[in-house]
Amino acid sequence: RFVNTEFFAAWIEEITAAVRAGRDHLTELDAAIGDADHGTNLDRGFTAVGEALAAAPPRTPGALLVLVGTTLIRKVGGASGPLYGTAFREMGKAFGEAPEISPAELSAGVDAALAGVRRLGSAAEGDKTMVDALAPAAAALSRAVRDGLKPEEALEAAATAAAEGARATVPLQARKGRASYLGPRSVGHEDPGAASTALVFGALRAAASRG
Amino acid sequence: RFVNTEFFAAWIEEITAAVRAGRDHLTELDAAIGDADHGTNLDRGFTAVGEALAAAPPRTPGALLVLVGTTLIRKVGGASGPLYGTAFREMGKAFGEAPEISPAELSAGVDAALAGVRRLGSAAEGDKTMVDALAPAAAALSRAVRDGLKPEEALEAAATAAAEGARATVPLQARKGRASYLGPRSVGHEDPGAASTALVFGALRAAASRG
Amino acid sequence: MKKLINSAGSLVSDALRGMAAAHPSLRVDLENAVVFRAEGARPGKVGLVSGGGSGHEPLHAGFVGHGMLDAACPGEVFTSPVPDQLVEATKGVDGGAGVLHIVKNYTGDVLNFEMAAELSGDEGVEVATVLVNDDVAVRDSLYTAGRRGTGATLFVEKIAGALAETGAPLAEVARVAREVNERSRSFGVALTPCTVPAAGKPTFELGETEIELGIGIHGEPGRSRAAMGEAREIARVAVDAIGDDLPPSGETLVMVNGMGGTPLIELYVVFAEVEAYLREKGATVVRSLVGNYVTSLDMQGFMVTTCALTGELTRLWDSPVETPALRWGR
Amino acid sequence: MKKLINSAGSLVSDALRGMAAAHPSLRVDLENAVVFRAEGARPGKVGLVSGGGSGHEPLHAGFVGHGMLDAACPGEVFTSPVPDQLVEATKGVDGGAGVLHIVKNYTGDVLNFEMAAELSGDEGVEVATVLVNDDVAVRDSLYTAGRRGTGATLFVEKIAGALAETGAPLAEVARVAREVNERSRSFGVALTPCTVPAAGKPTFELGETEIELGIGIHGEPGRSRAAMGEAREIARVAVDAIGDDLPPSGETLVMVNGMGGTPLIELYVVFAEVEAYLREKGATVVRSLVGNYVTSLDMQGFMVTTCALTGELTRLWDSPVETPALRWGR
Ligand SMILES: Nc1ncnc2c1ncn2[C@@H]1O[C@H](COP(=O)(O)OP(=O)(O)O)[C@@H](O)[C@H]1O
Ligand SMILES: Nc1ncnc2c1ncn2[C@@H]1O[C@H](COP(=O)(O)OP(=O)(O)O)[C@@H](O)[C@H]1O
Ligand SMILES: [Mg+2]
Ligand SMILES: [Mg+2]
Ligand SMILES: [Mg+2]
Ligand SMILES: [Mg+2]
Repeated sequence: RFVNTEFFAAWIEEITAAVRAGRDHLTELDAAIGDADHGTNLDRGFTAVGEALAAAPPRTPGALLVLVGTTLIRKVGGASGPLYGTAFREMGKAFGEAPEISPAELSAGVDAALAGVRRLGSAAEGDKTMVDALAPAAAALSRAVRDGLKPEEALEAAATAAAEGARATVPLQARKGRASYLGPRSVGHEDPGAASTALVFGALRAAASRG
Repeated sequence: RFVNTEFFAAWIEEITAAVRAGRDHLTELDAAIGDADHGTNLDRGFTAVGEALAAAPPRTPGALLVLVGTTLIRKVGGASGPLYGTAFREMGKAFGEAPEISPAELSAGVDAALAGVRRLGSAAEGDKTMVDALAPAAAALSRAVRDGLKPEEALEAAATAAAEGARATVPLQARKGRASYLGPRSVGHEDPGAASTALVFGALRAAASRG
Repeated sequence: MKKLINSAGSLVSDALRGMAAAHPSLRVDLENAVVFRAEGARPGKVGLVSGGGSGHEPLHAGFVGHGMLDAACPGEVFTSPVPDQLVEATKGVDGGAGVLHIVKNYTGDVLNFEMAAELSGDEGVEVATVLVNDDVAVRDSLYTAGRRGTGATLFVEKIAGALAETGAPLAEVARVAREVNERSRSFGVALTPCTVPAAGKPTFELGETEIELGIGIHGEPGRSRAAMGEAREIARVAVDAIGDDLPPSGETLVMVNGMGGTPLIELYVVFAEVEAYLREKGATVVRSLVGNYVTSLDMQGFMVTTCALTGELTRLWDSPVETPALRWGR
Repeated sequence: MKKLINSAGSLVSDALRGMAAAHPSLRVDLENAVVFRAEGARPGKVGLVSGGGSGHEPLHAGFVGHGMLDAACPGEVFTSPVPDQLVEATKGVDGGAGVLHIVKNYTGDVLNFEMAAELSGDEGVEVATVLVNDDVAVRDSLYTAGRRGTGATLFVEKIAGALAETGAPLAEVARVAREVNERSRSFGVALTPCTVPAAGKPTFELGETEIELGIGIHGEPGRSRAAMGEAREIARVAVDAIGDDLPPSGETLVMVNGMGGTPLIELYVVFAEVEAYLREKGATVVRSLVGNYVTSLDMQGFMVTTCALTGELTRLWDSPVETPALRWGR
């Protein structure tokens, strides 16, 4: 099954709602090992994204995600603004002008997002960043598509992998971002960016189960 | 019975001990309606008084009290420094060069102290200041002497009057000193300077019962 | 209580050591606890001496220098200095033209300065005194110790200091100092109490949604308690309290002063509201200060101080000043 | 949480309105959230742009003016500014001689400035970047995002700003900026956490007798927790941490910087101890700053920043500067 612009708009709506609902939790996670703004940052960003999409609704999935990414870069600031912004932009660019996106293309788009985040932040898996949720999600999605799973199952697998990846950051010592300043004291806390990435993939599953 | 320099030195010792023991309480009273320093101020002052008396022990009651007063003025600051300093100085000056002081002279000395405080601070009774303890103590002492009471009884009467005067400041609204800034909110608290004056007269009774 | 101190008893002298080390422009007499200008008294220039309890930094020692004070006498925390200290300062700054004592109107300050003035007179120094009493929160002056001296102290010190620098005689310097005080008003608001180190605990308690209105600068509670609101509302309460006493008009100098524990970003928010509201009421803010100038230890809150300027006062305000905490024009 | 704000969302723009009203020497672009010098770009002069999250006031906007920055970009509280904002500032200050970006080393700041530099380059502005990373509390730079930029930012802004004022070329200004950073070290201590307005509660919890050692300027906990001690002991911990990395020697510039909620009198106590200990270790404090310059909202605590001076750096430090928060020589 192919998905269209509407699907991606629904995804963004789901993310926006999840971020709004999870804002205080994300900020608390960030207070423990960062600077207490991650929830506020993303909430501000996706509010702006909603306005941007409403002002000039894009025609293609690619254009939509590029606009989402650009808006995040323009409005969020901090580490997560450029990183999430780049992720959405790279995914959008991978989709090109295509009006509909196949599961394989979606998977390739998530891979592009991961590559963009990796390039910009130069974090490896295990550094206790959003990469620890994004990388397993990308891998799970790609595996599911290769194995011919149904789209819903594939997205379920990606969401589960992202959530597990986020949870798995708890025992890690941070090596990137602000949490790295804490050294061993960063151990025992979930990475806020990984937690928000889990919300992003949970929202993808939710968007799929909408239609 | 006449009292000598030793008696007044004992009085100062008793005051010093009472102020030390009551310091935090006095400061708390001052925190409620002033600036939280009355106990610290007097403690600092009487510590300096002890040093000054030890360095050059005065020969007469008058010289001793003038030195006490001068030291308080030099070391305390705030409102209570000049006021208590003047009180002791005026009392000392009233005693002149006399080596021994009669009950009537003692009473006149306390009257001089009261007059000095009144002149300097221009507070009337009922303004919720140290005058509300000092004035009734002076009056009680003078009455007791006139009525021919024994010195111990006279000092007991003065101490009781000072303590009652201090307690009676609780319902008053302050019209002098910092507490006056609070207006009606000064009602319901004991005046710290009246409370310390009660300690001073309690110490006088204690000094008398020593010998 | 956590404080960056060695002990409550040594706080003032330790801080004076720090000032001495930090500011070569000052000469700190540690024994007498007096902060002088390094260059000493200038013959023919009126000397300006101010002082008061510590805990209000940078007031007063931070304002010693060209164009402002000649000497400052810090007392113990929230306790006025003692006469000896003030006499030492007064004698030290006398250049033969007399000395102006700038005294905030508190019983303790008044009494100690009075004694010092008398003693200095005995030693042949001519002393004039200006009493600062700008705080409109204290209304009923017949039945109180009168209005407190707060933020306007800085204005008086700056403007009288500028005039003294020109070689003006003592009477003139005292006149302008009094004029500044008469044209100035203050009103303060606390979000939290402060903690006097020797006392070891907060001077009062305030709930999570309560504020104190009409506070002074000694951690004392204010005239009343109110519910916390937006900066805009609280700023208006302060400006209204000032305006009830002296309606704002004309060219105005405004200070939004932090009480010590409030971040500068919040003081700018308050200033934005104060300036807009004064404009709405017909006054024009032509000069301003935003920052921590007359503080109350770690208290959170602010004080608004206004001064209705004249041409002369504006000129003197603009004159060069070079002190640790206020500096422009050279 | 009690804050003098209208709302957490409007805090930064409300404060910018306040800055605009308070400082005629600044031009505040409220739409883009950029603070410029009122007089605009000077042809032939290298432009200096700095920026970062808000909550560190007076850094950076308080340092815009003659002899220091040409523009500052405040982000949301503790959140780096966005590329658009930085591009606007960069274009606005370019006088044809290129622009220096002064960036504190945080992932967010680095990424956003990088993007802005690229975009500005596309629009024909030559940009050089200096990364400030003076905080010795972060040790292991291979396995972290590297050292944080803290107090030295002020030194870099002041000294590079002074050189830019002389008309020096971009490469020279960048060189001196890097040199200042290389010669500077910082170490911070917190007595209390701070409260980010949008978060509404303190960033961490500390007991009545605990302090955090090795903190940054974003309310993050430090490297370790320790027992509260005397100012002398704590000051020595900070100086030792700096000295372990760069042994103090020679003529030294020292800042004892308050984190926003600590009274100035305590900072002077700390400075006295820092100065004495550095002297004991063989360094001479020849220039100093004591006050709240690089803050962390309402946090109580301090940071020591040292810079091993050279003749050139001292001369540039002494050059005139005229900004809202740092001013001398004119
Ligand atoms: N170098 C990096 N690579 C990937 N992700 C990163 C990197 N640095 C930080 N992050 C992510 O960004 C999150 C923090 O985002 P946010 O709090 O919004 O920004 P900031 O750290 O600037 O306050 C971290 O939890 C982490 O997941
Ligand atoms: N004008 C006055 N006349 C008499 N006593 C006064 C006057 N003003 C203040 N006092 C006394 O001084 C006390 C406060 O002393 P203290 O706290 O040491 O000084 P300060 O008020 O300067 O902090 C008050 O409780 C009051 O009893
Ligand atoms: Mg963060
Ligand atoms: Mg008191
Ligand atoms: Mg006092
Ligand atoms: Mg941040």
